Amino acid sequence: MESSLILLIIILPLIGAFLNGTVAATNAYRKKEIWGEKFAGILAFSAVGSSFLLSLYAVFVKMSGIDSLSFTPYEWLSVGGLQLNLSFVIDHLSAVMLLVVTGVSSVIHFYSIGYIHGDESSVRYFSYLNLFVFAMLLLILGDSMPVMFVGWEGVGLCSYLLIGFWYKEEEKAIAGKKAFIVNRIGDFGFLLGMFLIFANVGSLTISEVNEFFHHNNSMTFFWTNVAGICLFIGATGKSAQIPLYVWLPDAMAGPTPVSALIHAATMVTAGVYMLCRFHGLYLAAPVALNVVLWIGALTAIFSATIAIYQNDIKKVLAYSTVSQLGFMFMAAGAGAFVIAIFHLMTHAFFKACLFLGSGSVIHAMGGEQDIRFMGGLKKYMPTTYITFLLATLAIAGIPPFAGFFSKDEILWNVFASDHGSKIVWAIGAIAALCTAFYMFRLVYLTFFGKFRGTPEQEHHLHESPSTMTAPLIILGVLSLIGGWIGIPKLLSGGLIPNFFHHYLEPAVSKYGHVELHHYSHSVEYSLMILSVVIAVIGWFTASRLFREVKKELPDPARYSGIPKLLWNKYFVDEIYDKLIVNPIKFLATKVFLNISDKKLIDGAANGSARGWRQVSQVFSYLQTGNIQAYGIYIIFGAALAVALAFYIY
Amino acid sequence: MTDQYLPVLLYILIAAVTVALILILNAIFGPKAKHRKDFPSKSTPFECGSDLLEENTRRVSIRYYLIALLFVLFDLEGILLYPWAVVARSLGSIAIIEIFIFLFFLVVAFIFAYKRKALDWR
Amino acid sequence: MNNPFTDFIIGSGGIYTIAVVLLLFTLGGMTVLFRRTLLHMLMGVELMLNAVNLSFIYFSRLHQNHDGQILSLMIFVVAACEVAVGIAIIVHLFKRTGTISVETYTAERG
Amino acid sequence: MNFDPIFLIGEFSLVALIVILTLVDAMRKPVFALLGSSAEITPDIESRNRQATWIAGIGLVIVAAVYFIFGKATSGESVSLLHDSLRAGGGVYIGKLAIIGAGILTILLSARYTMAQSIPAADYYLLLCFSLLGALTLIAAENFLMIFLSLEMMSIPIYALVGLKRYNSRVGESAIKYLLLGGLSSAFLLLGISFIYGMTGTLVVNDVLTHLSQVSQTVSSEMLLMGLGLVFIFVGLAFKVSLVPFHAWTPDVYEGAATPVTSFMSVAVKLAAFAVILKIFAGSLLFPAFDPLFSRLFAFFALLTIIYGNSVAIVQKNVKRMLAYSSIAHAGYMALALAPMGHNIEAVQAVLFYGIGYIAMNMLAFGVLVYLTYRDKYCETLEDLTGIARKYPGAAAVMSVAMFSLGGLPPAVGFVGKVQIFLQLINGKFYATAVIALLFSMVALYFYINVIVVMYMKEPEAEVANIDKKSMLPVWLTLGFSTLFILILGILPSPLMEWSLEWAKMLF
Repeated sequence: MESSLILLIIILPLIGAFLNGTVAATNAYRKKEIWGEKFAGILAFSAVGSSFLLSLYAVFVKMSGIDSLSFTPYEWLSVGGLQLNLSFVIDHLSAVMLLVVTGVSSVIHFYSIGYIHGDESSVRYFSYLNLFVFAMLLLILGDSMPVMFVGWEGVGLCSYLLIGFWYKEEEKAIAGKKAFIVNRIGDFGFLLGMFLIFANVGSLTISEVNEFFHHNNSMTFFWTNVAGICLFIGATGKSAQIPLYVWLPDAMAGPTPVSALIHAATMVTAGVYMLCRFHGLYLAAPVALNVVLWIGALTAIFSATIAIYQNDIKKVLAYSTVSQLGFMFMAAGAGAFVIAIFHLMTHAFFKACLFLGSGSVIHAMGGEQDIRFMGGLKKYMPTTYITFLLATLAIAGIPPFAGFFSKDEILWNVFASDHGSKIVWAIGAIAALCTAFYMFRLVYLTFFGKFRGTPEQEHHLHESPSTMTAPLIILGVLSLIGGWIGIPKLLSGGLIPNFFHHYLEPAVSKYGHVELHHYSHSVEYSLMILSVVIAVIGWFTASRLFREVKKELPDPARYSGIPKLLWNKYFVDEIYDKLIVNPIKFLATKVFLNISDKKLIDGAANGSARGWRQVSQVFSYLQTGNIQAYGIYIIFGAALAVALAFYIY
Repeated sequence: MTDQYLPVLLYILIAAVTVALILILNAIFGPKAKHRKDFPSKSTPFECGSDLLEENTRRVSIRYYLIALLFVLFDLEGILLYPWAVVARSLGSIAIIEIFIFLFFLVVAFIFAYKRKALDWR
Repeated sequence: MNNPFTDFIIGSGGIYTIAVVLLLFTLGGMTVLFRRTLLHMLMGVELMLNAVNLSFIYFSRLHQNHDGQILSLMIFVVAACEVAVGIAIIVHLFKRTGTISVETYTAERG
Repeated sequence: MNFDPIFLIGEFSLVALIVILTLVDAMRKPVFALLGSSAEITPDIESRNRQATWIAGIGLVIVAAVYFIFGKATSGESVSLLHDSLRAGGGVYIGKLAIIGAGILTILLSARYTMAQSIPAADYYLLLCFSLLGALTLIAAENFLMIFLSLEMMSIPIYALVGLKRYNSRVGESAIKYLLLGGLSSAFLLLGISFIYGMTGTLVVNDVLTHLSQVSQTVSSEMLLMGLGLVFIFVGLAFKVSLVPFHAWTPDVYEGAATPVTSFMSVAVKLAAFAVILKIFAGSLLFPAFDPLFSRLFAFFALLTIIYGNSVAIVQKNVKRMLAYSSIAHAGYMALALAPMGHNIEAVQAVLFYGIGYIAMNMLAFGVLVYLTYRDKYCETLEDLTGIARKYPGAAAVMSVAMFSLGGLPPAVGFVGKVQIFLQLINGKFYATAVIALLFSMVALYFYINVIVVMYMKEPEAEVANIDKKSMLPVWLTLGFSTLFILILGILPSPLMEWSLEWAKMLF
């Protein structure tokens, strides 16, 4: 019963993907439709939706009072010491993730029905989307690293397919390739970590790995940290952290619901989730944890500053995502895994809402994404405006919206934890300030003031259909109330228990947890008030600067000084191009191709191939076609065998 | 030791001497010829003058091989009856059943060969 | 040399039988390897099988059980089948090319 | 004599099929025996062929079904039948099903082939069934008498089958090669058996085992004769599975035979012969004194086989010959698993796993060649395959699957098989051997991938020939089944591992 439940949750999206995929293939091949986008959308939505309902049932009914449900449908390979099982587990950690993923996915599938309407390959789109959910579920529920890795690669593949969904436009296809290649670099780190762990632990089951590091860590301190850092490299690839974050802004080339689902709510958080799954390992690797903390903080401030000067509505959101992911890693680095997951969840709500809202705006603007040419949309699309505002308040950290609770707790933990640091706290606070500023800048530029686009566009402005606004409302409400399940004890005076903490505690504190320094309540209160003040400052500044934009916004090309630096994203892409891509290209084309490849390697490879072909040719001359020659070979072989026998005795 | 083998040695000697003697006498008294073709009868198989009845490398009909092969096969099945015959009495009725099953397969094979006209001698 | 079987083989002239068997086997093998016509080669194979037959019959007598004899009968039958198929193929080849010399049939090689 | 016919239900139903096929064909209008002499196809012959095809195909499916259903009851405990000559029941169930399955796939491939090539179908299927019967009894045999008889019963029909090809100027050459060399190797096998029999006085494999465990190592002459006997048996069986240097017949015969026959030879015959090798060398004869000898023997000949097979395959222009060399190399891999001898059930399991997986791979590769063959238009060379992907995307796709699997790339079943074999080597500390074998499986990738490259990336020089797509369903059944088998068991290999483990237990 339980087992078939888990299996159903996982397999339903796969079935949806398969059906839609086959139909898409036949549609393209036969040039006629078996079923159109409407049916495909409903099929995909119902697959994911029923998966969500089943997850609800599994988590709230089946798992009440139980720590975990596990299920091993299949013994994959069992050779020698290596035992690989296709096993799944729902513990409290994966339960949260499961609900977030299937829930947000259902909402976004529903939104997509309206969004993708009219596209010629919408069936293919739904097939990819379902396949993504399947891979994501594998990643979440897999209890062994290979299963997780299959999911890990699977979501990478789907992300690639969906970024390049409109592959006929070269720029989008290139963005897909960039995402895939950068991810592959990270995956290499993940694989390396996996091998290191297998070599030392002898098992790839996640719970056993954690158990190993918690109890009898026989791995040296050095190698434990190396393994942790290797896995984290994988996470930086998937979750877009320094130095591998460069793909995510470009990934906005994909359809907007995809950006919402994959590049904001679910896939990019996989790295955080993975870190939390391996908290037993990370708690034994303080150096690795410190690396996580610092990289998270740097990413947070770095991308938050970039976002201030971006003019593309989706780019702003993309850098904001990178920055928020940095916050999550900060939390994980401080050892506060619960908080990381908490922020992951609230972020999934408000960032999905923001992306879907931006999708709605772009839809209304007829594809225009530059906020310099928007403005005053408030009166044209009220639902979108209100939900967007809710989500913005949440991300800026204004109480009582969801983001406040999670972000505040992150900062508090970084401040107070053994693994945290005051400097990182300061960085985080500045990043939070930037966040509030650029988000309200976005809101004011988009929804307030006069419309700055062409009259034609203005004529065309309209509220999106209800299939698109309904998800917005759901997510908007969630960004308001989503944080209330994790209200800190302090704030409610201990009256309301911190439900979220309580729920996750058994899953992520099983292998030890990090103690906080003791500070008086007043310190905690003042920090909390400080973070609210920070957010309000950001809001206020943005409001002063952008509420009523009178003059034309400056052309980015004429920026100079710091704005120029930020507009050009610290020239990171250019630096990468100069420092890594170009040298590699140079090496590849000029040095390797011309000199070593053509002369040396080709020479050597061809030479050895040719040489071996000669040997093969000689071998094949033995095959004379004459029966008696063959008979002699047999006799010769027999003599050889007999001689061997005599030689050995 | 050696005297045991003396008669054998003697026998070999006598044989060799006899052969040598005949060949020498033949060379001295026999008719002399420069070429074999002067005496065609010397080239015939038996060197006795009488003609061969037919060519010894005569081609036989392909049917002959077919019949001969079938004969060999069915004939050899016969030898499998011998071990059966040895133990048939002691095995009792089951032996009869078994041998009839065996013969049944032979008959099936025979029918096949017959219907394929493998036994036609034309 | 205190094993009863080895003693028996060597003591009662068994070694000669084995020698004859190996001699016949080798002769058969030589025939297969060095005669130039397919038919002779087939005969060589049969000679090898018959050498083995002899050995089975001898060992059967040695051990006083009938397994070896039964096996030698089976070898007869199998050899006959092999000959039947072999001759059919050889006749076919002769019909087509007019020769059964082994050098003719080296088209498939390399 | 308690003899329960249920244990031999598969063999019995196959014999019944043979009798029915014989009699039904005999009941038709008499024909002149030497069918080969008349080349034209009359309507009568064609209907006859169609009838035989249907009977053989449906009959074999029924045999498989009967064995699958009734034989299941026997899959628990195994028993010895007919005075220790056959061991039925138990894990042999799996092996027999695999062999019958290979037979069905072969008949599916042959259905159209025999029609198009106007091969006398009744004779063809009769011979195929006889060979199948031999293979079935061979994997169950546990008596040298039975082993020899089944081996010949399996091989002799194939000598004839190889010669049953019509539109080939060289017909018969490969048949006589196979027959004469097969006879030579049988003689070696028999000589070995006679030595063993002479030393032990029994033909039952298990009794020989008991005797061997009592042999004292000091009696050198006994050791000598026993060792010689085992070496000769090895030679005889190595011929059947084509280890180098007993392999020389393989490419010539594979090239000359009708493609479905080639596929049957390369899978069923090879698997059955390997089962016997396992039975004699890995399973039963656990004679520690001989362990180093046979360990080195297998390692040496297997390495030789891998090196030779993979190297010569590179220079082949003919795909069938290429696949023949590849099948030689694969025999090498299977034999390599036996190099770490000793009482090692995992090695036996690895070989059987590989053998069963190999059925699907080779059936697929040869099946594509059958698919692309029509009448005197053979698809055999690389030129014939050039650029077919555009015209026959399905065939090219499944051919790629076959090549991936043969090359040992994931996610095909060939990958899992190779992994298991290399794990055996590493467990047995045969590091150098493993490295060399791995190196040459890299070499092998060259010619497997080359086929894919040729199919997809080269432009055909002449126009790709049209094939008659009539009655293509049976071929597609084979291709589809094999593809699914390769991919599903490549991703989820554990059922096949369990099956092969069960079979492996029987060989001990």
